[in-house]
Amino acid sequence: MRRLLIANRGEIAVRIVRACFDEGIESVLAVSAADTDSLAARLADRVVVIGPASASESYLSVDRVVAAALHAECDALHPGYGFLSERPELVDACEENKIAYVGPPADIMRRAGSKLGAREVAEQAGIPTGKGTPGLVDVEDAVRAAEKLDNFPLLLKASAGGGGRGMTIVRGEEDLRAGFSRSSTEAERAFGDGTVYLEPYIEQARHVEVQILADTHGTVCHLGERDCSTQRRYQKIIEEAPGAGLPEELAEKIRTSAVELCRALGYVGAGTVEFLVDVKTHRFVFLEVNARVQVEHPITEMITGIDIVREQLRIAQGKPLSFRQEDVRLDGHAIECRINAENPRADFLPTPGRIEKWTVPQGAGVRVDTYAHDGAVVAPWYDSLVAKVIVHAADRPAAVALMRRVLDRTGAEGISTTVDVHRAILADPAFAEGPVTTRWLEEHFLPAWLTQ
Amino acid sequence: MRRLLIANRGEIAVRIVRACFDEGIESVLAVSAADTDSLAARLADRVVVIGPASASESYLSVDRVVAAALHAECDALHPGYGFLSERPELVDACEENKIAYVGPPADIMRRAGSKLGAREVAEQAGIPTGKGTPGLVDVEDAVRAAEKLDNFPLLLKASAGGGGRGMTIVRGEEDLRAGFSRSSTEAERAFGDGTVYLEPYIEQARHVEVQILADTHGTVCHLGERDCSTQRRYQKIIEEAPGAGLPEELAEKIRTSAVELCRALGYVGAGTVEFLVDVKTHRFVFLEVNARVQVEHPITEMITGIDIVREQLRIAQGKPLSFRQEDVRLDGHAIECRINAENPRADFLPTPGRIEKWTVPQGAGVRVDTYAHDGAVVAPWYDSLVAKVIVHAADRPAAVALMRRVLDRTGAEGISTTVDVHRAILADPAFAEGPVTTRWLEEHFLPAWLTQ
Amino acid sequence: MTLSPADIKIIVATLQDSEWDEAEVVVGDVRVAVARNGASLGAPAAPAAVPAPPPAPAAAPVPPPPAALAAPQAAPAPVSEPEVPAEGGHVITAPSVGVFWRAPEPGAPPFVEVGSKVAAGDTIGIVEVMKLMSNVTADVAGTVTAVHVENAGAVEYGTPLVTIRPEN
Amino acid sequence: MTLSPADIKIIVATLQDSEWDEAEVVVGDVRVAVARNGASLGAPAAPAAVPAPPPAPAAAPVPPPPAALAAPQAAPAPVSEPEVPAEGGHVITAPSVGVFWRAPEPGAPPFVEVGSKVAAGDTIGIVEVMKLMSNVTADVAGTVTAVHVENAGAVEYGTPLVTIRPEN
Repeated sequence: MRRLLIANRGEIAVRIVRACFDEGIESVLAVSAADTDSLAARLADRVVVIGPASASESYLSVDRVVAAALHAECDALHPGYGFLSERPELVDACEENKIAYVGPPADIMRRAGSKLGAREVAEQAGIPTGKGTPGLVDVEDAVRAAEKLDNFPLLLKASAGGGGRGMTIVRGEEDLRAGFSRSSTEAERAFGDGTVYLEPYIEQARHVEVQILADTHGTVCHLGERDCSTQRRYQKIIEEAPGAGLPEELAEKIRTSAVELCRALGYVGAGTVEFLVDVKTHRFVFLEVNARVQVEHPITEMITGIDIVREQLRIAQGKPLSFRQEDVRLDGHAIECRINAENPRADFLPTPGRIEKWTVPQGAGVRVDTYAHDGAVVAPWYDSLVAKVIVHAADRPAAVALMRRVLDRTGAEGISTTVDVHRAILADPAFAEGPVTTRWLEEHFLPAWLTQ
Repeated sequence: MRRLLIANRGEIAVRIVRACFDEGIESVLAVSAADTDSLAARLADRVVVIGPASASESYLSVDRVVAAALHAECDALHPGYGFLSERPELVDACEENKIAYVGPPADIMRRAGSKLGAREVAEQAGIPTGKGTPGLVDVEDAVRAAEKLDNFPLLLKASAGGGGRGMTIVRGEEDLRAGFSRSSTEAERAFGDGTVYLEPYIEQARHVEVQILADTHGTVCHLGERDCSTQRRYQKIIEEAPGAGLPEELAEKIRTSAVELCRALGYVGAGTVEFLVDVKTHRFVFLEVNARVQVEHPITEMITGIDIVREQLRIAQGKPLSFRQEDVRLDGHAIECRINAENPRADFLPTPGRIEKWTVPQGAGVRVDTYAHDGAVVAPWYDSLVAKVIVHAADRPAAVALMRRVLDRTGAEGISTTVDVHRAILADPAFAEGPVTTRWLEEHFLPAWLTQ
Repeated sequence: MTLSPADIKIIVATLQDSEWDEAEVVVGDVRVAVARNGASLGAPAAPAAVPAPPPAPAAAPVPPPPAALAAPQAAPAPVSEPEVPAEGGHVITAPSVGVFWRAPEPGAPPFVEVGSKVAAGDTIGIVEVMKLMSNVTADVAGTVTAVHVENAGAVEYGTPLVTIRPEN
Repeated sequence: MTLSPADIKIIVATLQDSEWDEAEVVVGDVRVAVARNGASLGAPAAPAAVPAPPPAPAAAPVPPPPAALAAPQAAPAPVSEPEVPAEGGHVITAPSVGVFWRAPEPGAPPFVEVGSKVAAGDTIGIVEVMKLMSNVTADVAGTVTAVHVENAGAVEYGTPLVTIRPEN
């Protein structure tokens, strides 16, 4: 691997440039016309302008991204997260053009990317799943299927995609009838696949996911789990590693399940296996596989000392993982706060604009992954993530305390951000005691905070 | 220690704010009117404006600095390097006002600060010194003293201060007669003390210095040595740690000498003991003690993993060092390049101005200590150091290779800097082979480079 | 007066509820201009600093040609170094990264040469992206004064292709 | 005149209640222009980007008063919060960090009070830095309209001490 095209933008592009630098690989950044002056563009060894600001004509165009890789004579391509990162068509196109795709092969991505397909593999591997239905034909099929399941509440989910789109909690037949076509339409629009299915809804759950790295030599390792229960509208806001308060035996069972599932899938690359854990019964169920690097990968890097993006580059070159499972130690506790350019008091409306001053303290155990700097522009065409503020300390209380001190000194002048919400969350006794469940932020924290 | 006044500016102020953050101490930054918008001012917990831009009415005023500490109710003061960092009057004033001074007590600073005084202590401790003369009364005294010494060339040096001011190489009596009053006057003007003396001049020498940390409980540890031979006009340009190519036995003897000297001085705090090593004979002689943190302390931090500024704060609180001598491992090789706002092709004239874009790559083993950012101003009133680019790798060749890759991607738009010179030095075969002597840069490298 | 204060009030409120950071409404002899969020009124100058619509530097209607991009010293040799178009004249730029074809097929005469007369809507070349051919058309009528990319040359979004001196 | 003062009042009130940072309303021969939050009127050049002499912001002749300094949320309580001087008038600022003494010695009457007439060169107070007393003198003749720091108050370099309405 001599030269790699980064088919992404924002903080993850900066992150991948860094990994390329570390591995001695030339980095070429594909940018839209909106990003020619971005931090990643400044740091990359070369920049190729692929299209106008609109993502559909730039970052979402398989043709243009691959054309850029050929144009700059790249022999590899890293898709980052979001955009084209889970599109098997991009993997196919790379393969046709002899470009090493940093991620799993197309067939595995197809299998892992379908929630129903992955669930089937999980069931065969003996991993607990949500006992969900198959894909539903129509609303009557859904009503019949619901009757066969234990009881309401149920969760209506899209088989394709992620990010909570197409997801609806249904508490009775009426909800189901009302929600079915909405979910299906939303999934169709978002992912080009309107298939939806039902599974039992766990009221008090934690979102626990396992980081996997698998090389082309058949080695599959996990790097421990993350807790991403602090969510709003199924979007992660704060992530932690490891899963504090999980009994070690349970945690280990979840980690092992993730490894087994990836073995069964024949998985290659970095991936994440997501689970829900019922906080009352301590039962866990498989949710889905994310066949890419995740936004929250740095907290796992902090507690393991393993550079996940560099490992991705190694795997894509056919090299073995640089460590063995028994070398992986989960050391201390790490927390990540996603700082978004949003106005929390206006329903988290995005607030694009120019960052006049960007300030984050420097300190031991403090890491900030961002594209922000004085004068950086938060463009209105893309997502609102500005920075990931990450801390690492000896244990969860110490990490919470450190994050509070960091957030107190963090700010972006010129745009509205979610820093205030993070400060309030970190100061909340329920959060500090932890762990919270996936509904806590929306049902308990935010209603109280917004009335202050 | 609850709240600390930082009586400095630029990159070292940023560095000390960070150490305060790490130790949970509130940082208060004393600034001149020129620095109210500096990066350190932004990062510090509080800022006190002490005077106008002129250093004599701000950073060089003992009264104003102490008044600022009292004003902000600080219980400690860190002087950084330069400015007031080796002025016993500041230590006295802190003592009178019950402010913990981060550095040695006044009497030790007085003893260590006089080169003649420190040489005497060294001689008593059996540490090789330059066999120099005592302070010289007048030029005839100097001529007589020169006759008693072995032979020319000799070095005429000021007893007070540092930075090469008042220093002259004399190759015969004529040189001595011509140089004496110039050296004495220069020393008088710079340090308020015109005392000069003579010592044998080593033609082919390396500048090797040992980092010392000593607590108030009598423990004196060294953190290995640094090589600072790449100098221009006695100003360090590039520093390395450890001293590559020094026979281990010699290196260990130098380290031990430094520890013994500091024990003999009753030294407390962070300090550096400087030596010259004759590259032909491998004999070393004591030069001077610097009773403060040095610009180049980060390379020692990189190879030892010990945070020198945090240790300084611990020592000033009366705490013991956080490590023992036997814990100190010198791991790999580190290099620091001082990036100055200067025009190397105009006799290194300072080039103050606004940095429009500041770019340094991120990477493993790469550390940048700086106050620079997009839009930062290099003020014309102070020294021209903009950034310290530091790398750490497994050995010297790897560190040189990494630094070359880093410098290739480092730049400041809007002002002229010395990055180009550093790139050329790192690419020079003589430097890559190393080690070079203290005259190499000026006598060999620069003349060749400037004609290109 | 073409507008009453009450009318102006409505206009200000309308603009406020919009997403524009800068706006100007002229009705007869009345001009209402407003700005916010760092935008500034009637600032026609200063290309670097002034975002006209909010995400301006990015949104600038004419994207900077790739030649203007920062390429650090360590960068691999640039793949394409498009000529900078001569000043004056109307520049047609590439709508996408890809390969520029000057002729409809190998061996055929090029769509345009220097000196060709073109009408608005005439094809001046093709940009191919992964076998997908897109015609690039002139958006003004005039005379071709320069062709900036050779046949089969690599282009990026915004790369100048041809310059046209518009008809009066 | 195309607009009455009453019309202008309505327009200004409308703009004030709006969220615009900068606005201009021109009706015939009347132009109403307003700005706030750092926006500046009719600034045709880009304000942010142009350093006039290189180290401009720092070198600005009048240093920003300490009240304007960024104080992060976690900062300790500010030691002194000098009043912001009323607009207009000539402000005498502290020449150094230190303690402000309004009278030559304890119990003595202050050098100046609001309403005092001063000549250029008159002492208006003392700033003490570590026992070192520096007289602060008026550099214009006029009438003291405000004293901003109380006796024995802590000041920083640039802290406003008194305001003088200069004589004509």
